[in-house]
Amino acid sequence: MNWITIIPEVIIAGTALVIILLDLISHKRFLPTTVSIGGIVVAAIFTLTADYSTPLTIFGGLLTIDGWSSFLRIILLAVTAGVILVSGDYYAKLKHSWAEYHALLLFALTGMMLMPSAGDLISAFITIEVAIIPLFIMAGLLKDSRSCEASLKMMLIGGIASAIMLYGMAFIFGSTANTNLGEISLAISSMSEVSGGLMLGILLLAAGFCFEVAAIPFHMWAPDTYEGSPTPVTLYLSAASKIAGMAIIVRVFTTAFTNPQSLSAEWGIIFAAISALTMTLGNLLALQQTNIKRLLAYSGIAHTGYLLIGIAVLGVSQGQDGQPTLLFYLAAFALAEIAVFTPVIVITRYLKSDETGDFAGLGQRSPLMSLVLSLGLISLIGLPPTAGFMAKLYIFTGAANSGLLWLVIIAVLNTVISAYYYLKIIKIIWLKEPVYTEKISLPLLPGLVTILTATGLILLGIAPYLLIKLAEGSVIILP
Amino acid sequence: MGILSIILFMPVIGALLIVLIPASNVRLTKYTAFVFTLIPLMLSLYLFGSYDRMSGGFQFEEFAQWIPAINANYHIGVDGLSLSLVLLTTLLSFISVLVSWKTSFRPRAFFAWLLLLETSILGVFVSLDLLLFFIFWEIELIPMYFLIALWGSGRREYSAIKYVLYTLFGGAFMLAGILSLYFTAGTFSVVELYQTDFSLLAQALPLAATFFLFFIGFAVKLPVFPFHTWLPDAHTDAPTAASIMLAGSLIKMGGYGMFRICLGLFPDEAQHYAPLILALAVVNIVYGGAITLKQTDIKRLIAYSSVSHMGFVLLGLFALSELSLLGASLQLISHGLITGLLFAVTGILIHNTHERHIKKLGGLARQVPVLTAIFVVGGVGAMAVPGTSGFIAEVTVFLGAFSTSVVSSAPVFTLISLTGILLAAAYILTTLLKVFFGPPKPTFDHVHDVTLMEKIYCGVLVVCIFAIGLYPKLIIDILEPVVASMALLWGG
Amino acid sequence: MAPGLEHYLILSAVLFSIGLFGTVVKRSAVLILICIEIMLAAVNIALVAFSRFITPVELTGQLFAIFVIVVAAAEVAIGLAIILALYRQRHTIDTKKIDLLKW
Amino acid sequence: MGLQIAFWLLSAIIVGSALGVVWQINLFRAAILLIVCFLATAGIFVILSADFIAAAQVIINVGAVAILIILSIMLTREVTRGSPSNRMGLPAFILVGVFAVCVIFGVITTTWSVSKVPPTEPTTAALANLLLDGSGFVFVIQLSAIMLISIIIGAIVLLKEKE
Amino acid sequence: MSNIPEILIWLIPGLPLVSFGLLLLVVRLFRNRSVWNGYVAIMATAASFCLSIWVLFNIIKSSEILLIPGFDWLTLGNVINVKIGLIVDPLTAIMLVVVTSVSLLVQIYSLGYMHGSKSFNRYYAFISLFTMAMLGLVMADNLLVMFMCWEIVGFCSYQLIGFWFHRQPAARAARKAFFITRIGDFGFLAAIILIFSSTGTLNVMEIHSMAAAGLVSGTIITWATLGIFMGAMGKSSQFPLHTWLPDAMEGPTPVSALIHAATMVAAGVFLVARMYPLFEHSQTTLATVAIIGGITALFAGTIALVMNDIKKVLAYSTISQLGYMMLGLGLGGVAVGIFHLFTHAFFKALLFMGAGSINHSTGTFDMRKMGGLARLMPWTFATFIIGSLSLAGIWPMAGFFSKEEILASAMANQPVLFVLALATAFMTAFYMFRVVFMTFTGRCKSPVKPHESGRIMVIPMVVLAVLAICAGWFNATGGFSGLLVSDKAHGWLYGIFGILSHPLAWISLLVASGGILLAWAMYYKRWISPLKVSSRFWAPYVIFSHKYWIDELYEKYIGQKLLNSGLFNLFNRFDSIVIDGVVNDIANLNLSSGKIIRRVQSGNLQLYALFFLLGVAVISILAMLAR
Repeated sequence: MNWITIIPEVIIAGTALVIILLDLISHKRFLPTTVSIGGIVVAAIFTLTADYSTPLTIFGGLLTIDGWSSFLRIILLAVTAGVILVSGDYYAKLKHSWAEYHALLLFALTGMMLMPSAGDLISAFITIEVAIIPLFIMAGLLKDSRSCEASLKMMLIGGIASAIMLYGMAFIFGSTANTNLGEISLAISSMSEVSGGLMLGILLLAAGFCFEVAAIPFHMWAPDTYEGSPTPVTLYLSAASKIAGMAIIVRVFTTAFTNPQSLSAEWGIIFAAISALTMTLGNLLALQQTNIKRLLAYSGIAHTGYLLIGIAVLGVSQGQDGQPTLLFYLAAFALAEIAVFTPVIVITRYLKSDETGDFAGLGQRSPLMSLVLSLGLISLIGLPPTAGFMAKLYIFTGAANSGLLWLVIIAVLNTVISAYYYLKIIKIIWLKEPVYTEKISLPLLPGLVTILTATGLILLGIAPYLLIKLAEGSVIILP
Repeated sequence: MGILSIILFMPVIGALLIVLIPASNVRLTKYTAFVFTLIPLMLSLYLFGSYDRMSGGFQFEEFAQWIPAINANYHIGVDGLSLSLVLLTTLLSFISVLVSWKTSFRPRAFFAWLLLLETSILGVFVSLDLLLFFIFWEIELIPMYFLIALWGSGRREYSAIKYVLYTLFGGAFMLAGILSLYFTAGTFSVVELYQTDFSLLAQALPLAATFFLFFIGFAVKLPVFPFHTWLPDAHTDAPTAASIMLAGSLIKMGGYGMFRICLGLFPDEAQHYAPLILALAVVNIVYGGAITLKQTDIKRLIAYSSVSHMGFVLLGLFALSELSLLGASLQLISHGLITGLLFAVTGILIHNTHERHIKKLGGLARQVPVLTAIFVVGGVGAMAVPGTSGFIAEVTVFLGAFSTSVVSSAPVFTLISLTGILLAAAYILTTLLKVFFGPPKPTFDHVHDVTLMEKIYCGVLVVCIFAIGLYPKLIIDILEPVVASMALLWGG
Repeated sequence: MAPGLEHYLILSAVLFSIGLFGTVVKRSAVLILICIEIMLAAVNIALVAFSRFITPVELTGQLFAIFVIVVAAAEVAIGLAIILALYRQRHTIDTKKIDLLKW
Repeated sequence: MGLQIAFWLLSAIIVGSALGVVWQINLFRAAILLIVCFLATAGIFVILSADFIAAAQVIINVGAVAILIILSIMLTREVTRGSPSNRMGLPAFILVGVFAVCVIFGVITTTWSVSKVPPTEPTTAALANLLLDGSGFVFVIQLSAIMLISIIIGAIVLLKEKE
Repeated sequence: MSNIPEILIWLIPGLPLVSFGLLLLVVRLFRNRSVWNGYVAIMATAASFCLSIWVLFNIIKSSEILLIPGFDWLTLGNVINVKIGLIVDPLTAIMLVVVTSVSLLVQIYSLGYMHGSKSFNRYYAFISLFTMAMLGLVMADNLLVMFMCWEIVGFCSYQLIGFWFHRQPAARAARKAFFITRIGDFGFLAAIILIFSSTGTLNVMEIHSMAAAGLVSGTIITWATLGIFMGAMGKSSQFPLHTWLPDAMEGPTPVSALIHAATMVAAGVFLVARMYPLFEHSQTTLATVAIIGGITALFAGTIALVMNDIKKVLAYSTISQLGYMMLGLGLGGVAVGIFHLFTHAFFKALLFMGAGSINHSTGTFDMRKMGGLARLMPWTFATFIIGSLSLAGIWPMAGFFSKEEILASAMANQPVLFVLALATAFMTAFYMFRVVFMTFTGRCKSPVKPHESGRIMVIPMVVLAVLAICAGWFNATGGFSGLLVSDKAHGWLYGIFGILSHPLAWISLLVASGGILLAWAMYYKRWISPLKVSSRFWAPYVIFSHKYWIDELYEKYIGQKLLNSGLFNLFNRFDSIVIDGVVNDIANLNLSSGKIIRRVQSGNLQLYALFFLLGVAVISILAMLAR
């Protein structure tokens, strides 16, 4: 029973092992891609066919598999599939570790897929580590000095973050005598007051999580790492690992710390403050960037800020609302990131430059990619008719409903700031005259990804209820 | 799918078709744009004719569930005001296509954006659901950004981004307002909100705050001092067609929004803060007019004159009497026609002479008599000379604003804003003098006069201006039920 | 008087703080890694102390500590691998000199 | 009483050696001090009647981790250059001080629900039961295995010479 | 009155409108220069004229007021209901005849005067439109419709002054005329608004009856009438809004004759007359009207003394006479003012035509370049003399009677204004005969050989000359005051001669002859050298010839310095520096703060760690606080 419920993760981990083993036999380029896509598809089929309408607690409470888990599994699988499909362009650079790259991607995926289901501090900790350690390695896979630096920065800051998080967990454990999230919740609600030790534990834990999602001031590794990593890994970091991080924050905080109301409101407000800080500084920092990856890193940080609004809402409303909203935003964000990164990967590889200035006249050199890139950027701004608009609308609606209107106003003003730098890219693409005029061809697989994501962005922008319905069925049901 | 939806989405379909046409086939592109703006125009004329003026209210409503989770629906419909604005928009879009007939720089993209712009503006006017309204409100940014930034002139990129950021800024406040309303009343439907008594509900925000959130959102668009500085830049640097759409139809979204939401939903707040807003209106009129006098670029001059003219809209709206509301609505439509004409003819002028600086132009009346005549008509409308729609609109605003019994300070503001007419005369007469009259300059000896097509589309606008000016019943009939029911909010 | 829970916790806090301080001030990447190890050791002290005083029978804390040790070792391993890979490129592990990526 | 002496002694050694690690310029000596620190920590674990953890600490941390560190220090030839501190000592000290004070304050002011029950001893068997009796921790062990595999792959990939 | 079909009355303004439509809107009907343009306009006006005459006789016969209800035009529920309807009362009937007759004659005259001009159709189109609007103005029963016609009249004036738009002075004069009359319209519009807001109607008759019933408060009436009078001041070129009229002489002379002498400038007088029932309720306004009128009369007269341009003299004379009319209205009532309007229309139109005729043959308006034209242009000379005598107020010319009425009412009411009016009468006689002597007597200084104008120009002048003589007798029959005041006591011969039994008639004749004699002495006999006079009285001479520096005050000081480069410039700078500046500053602040903050992202890992530590420290403080 236990193992069957996590069969998608088992399949993914198994696929990773198969890839390693196959690598001993054959070094064909498409072999790892095919196998991993195959594994992902199988895992997705298993996820989709299983019924998780009632939460299943397995491994003695270490994991809770429910709608929330399965929804995020699907998102993560989809993102990973996207990353794998667009990685083909990086074959030349990653040839020496092509199979390992895929294996690591899938190992990380295993961890990430389990993160949203963590039902215990120990499993939370371990799944995070399982997810993040392959990312350290992948960031350094190019093995040049920038890539290694990216990896080192992430690893060292990540180590500090792990220690801080663990310290927080230790305090939570000490205060509640439990590591199981449900039990912790019960223990806290039976307390007469929230002690200093517990509060310290909760907030240190939050700090550790904030590293994961690159929230200010725990974000500083992110731009450097994003810039130095291979671009598909950047995409993976900014989409998948952020999504998993958000998911685990929601899981842990809603399950364990929603009672009593005062506690819930307190961390809600603290997340709100971090959110305001994150989006404002993220956007301001992005304003001056000329390196596209770095710019997207800061934009990603700003989006962390918007996502944290959802967490703040969860806190303030005691976990009542906000989960479907957050799920929708995560999906929209993932789509937009893929839509933006896929062309960026192809183009930067072709141009051998990450500078936005070199994108001049791209609209004439590769209309389809430029169109999808622009669409993705528009979605990131949050303009209709894209998924980004609906996502922001939902999240702002939720925040306004919870009395966080001040945060909404900060957020929408931030949208205005962000429009400036996103539009700057759009402007360069469409308005500047190209230096060279030969066409940039779009390879098949990334082409497929761009078209799919673009369709998804528009579809969700016009008919968001397609996903919202699903998301509403995928909330964490509190005991 | 009702007629209204067809009007609304026809341009988008046209835009998609245009994208599919090969880039080399410019003719087909143009004719597609022509057809797909002509059909909405015809249909909206049909709607205008078949609108039931006796019963008033929202008609041709269409309803479909859209996002049930937050009770947002695809709900569209028009009343007299929005139908008039729809007609104005379809007309100006059609004219914009004709105006751009000679576009040679990437015509495919140009017409596609233009058509998209039409849909987004129409969407704002027909939406009866605040969320839908907001979406169309924001969508409009993208086409306009490209139209200004790609086909514009001067500091076009600066102007385009300024326009977008300004509008987003306003939209930010508006969104907050929409959300606050939604949490107060639990619906996005304008029709339901009209029937809601907010004072009985727990409010997400104080109503006055919500009112001002909306007000700022619309004020940026209208534009109201001190949020107006995007307008001269955007209008000046936009291509002619975009200028026409901007001045003729797009900034009307602000006035329409104020009418529909600021007044319709917050009558008490509107009344309470009316003196403040009327003061802003007076600033708009006088200050805007004074600045217009100082402009040396002919397009910029017309752009600033819009600031002044939109002040009359604000004056009429917030004087809160039936007559003043009628005046404001008339002014919205009349200004759309007049400024549309002025921008169209200025576009021809700049295109033919390659000169936009007033000081360098001069004595053109002899060389381009027809163009001069058309400009004179536009100018006369802007000056509110009787016979033109501008006169009807502004006089109605004055009569209504002065005689209002709702806002006690309105008469004083009305008297001050009368000077706006003087200022308008001053800048229009001076422009005519400097650009068209006086000794002809040999440099412009070979300037072409207007072509037949230009004559036709200018002629259409001229006819509309005079038709409303001479027989205002044409449009008052359809506006009457709207303003009458609105005026009931303050006791008729 | 036998040392109570607080004593161990304070010891842990002091050790953790020293480690944290070290991560910020030591320029050598290896030493930063060492300091992280010190922090993890401090965490373990806290965990084991809690286990001893709060759940003496269930041993949850100790179980946790085992995994912490495992992860700590793993981090060191991967950390050193990264440091070595970087060293091959740059011939230094001084963080002050590792600033190609900035702004 | 003996417990008390042992605690204070070990605490002094731990803090002292940790300070030494931070203080020490010489990398090699720092690594040695780390071993001391780990050993003393193992001592603390013994006092806390966590014999298995103490053993694991000695075997894994001292026996493997510290040696690995020393090896890599040698590989990177950083010994000669030492490990100077940067100029962020003062702000770091202040912030760490704030942090420490807060934590200690929190520790002191919290009333911990200390259990009077005598601890389980020896722990090895009990832990083994916990880990492997199917209550779920097997799963965590499996995860750790995945993590270790990825580390092995990663280390190989990172340190493999480019062809 | 029921014997007049309504449709025919509608045709009076309707026919010129049709002509306008044919000429301007159906552009291809005639070629630009074709005289057929003129024929169409003339025929339309002639028909209107006939109808007007017929209406006048009917009115005289039945002495009724005919109200034609018309149709809804601007309606909104029961809030506002503007109907386009017509009033035909004696006042209107007289104005109809004045307008159509002068317009007809001017149009005929123009056929000759404008011969060979380009844009014939534009000329006649706007004349037609003007005629229509002027007729509409006098017939309208509604303030708003009146205002519309009022403005259209102004617009036509603008178009016709600037008819030769390629000439800079003409173009500038056109702008000035339109703008300054608009200042007056500001008051008119304000008055309309005020009246509407206090009575709820714009119908003239209803307003009058409400005012008569005492339903409107005195203050409102005062303000409203002052506003209306402000409008009248603008159109009728009263001090201090008079500056546009002399400049308007840049237009074609027939236009000056029609618009700037006979009809449009008199519209202000008409307006006051039309609203007289309201004015009667405010002594303040009536006094204002009289005083402004008196001042204007004297003031413009003084300037006319020293002008050398024949049209400028006539222009200032017109201003002066308009002042006279206002004086008459303010002191004596409708009949007094309108009577002078009536006679003035003919002789002033005549004088302008004469000036045009002279210009047509000499090519100049400067009197110093003329002389001795009497023999060369006998018809022009004869008619001009008649016009001048009429204007000077010599018995039995028309001007004598109307002026007499004004002087009489001034003497009865306001001695000070009477003295003013008398002085004006003296000056009028003087400057008119200064013109006559300078132009028609002495040596011919013209470089080209002057000749008499063609028949087409002379005939209208002769007709007008007859009217300039006879128009005054109309009242002497008691007809005029009978029409307006309804008093028919004496026969018409008694009227013409009996007036001489009044001592006032002799006083005014004396004064006028004095003026003529002085002019004769100075400009014909040269007994007194004009140069010596001007150097003796240099101070007034300089002031008069600089027109009291009012143009400079307006244009240079108020227009240019105070407003344009002062206030408006300030606004403009404020807008671009402060308002737009703040916006750009906010944008730049964001950009530069981005620039500063990114410095933190220095690439140094330990700085990152330090910030991490900062975050942790802050959080731990928060934890302790939140505890």
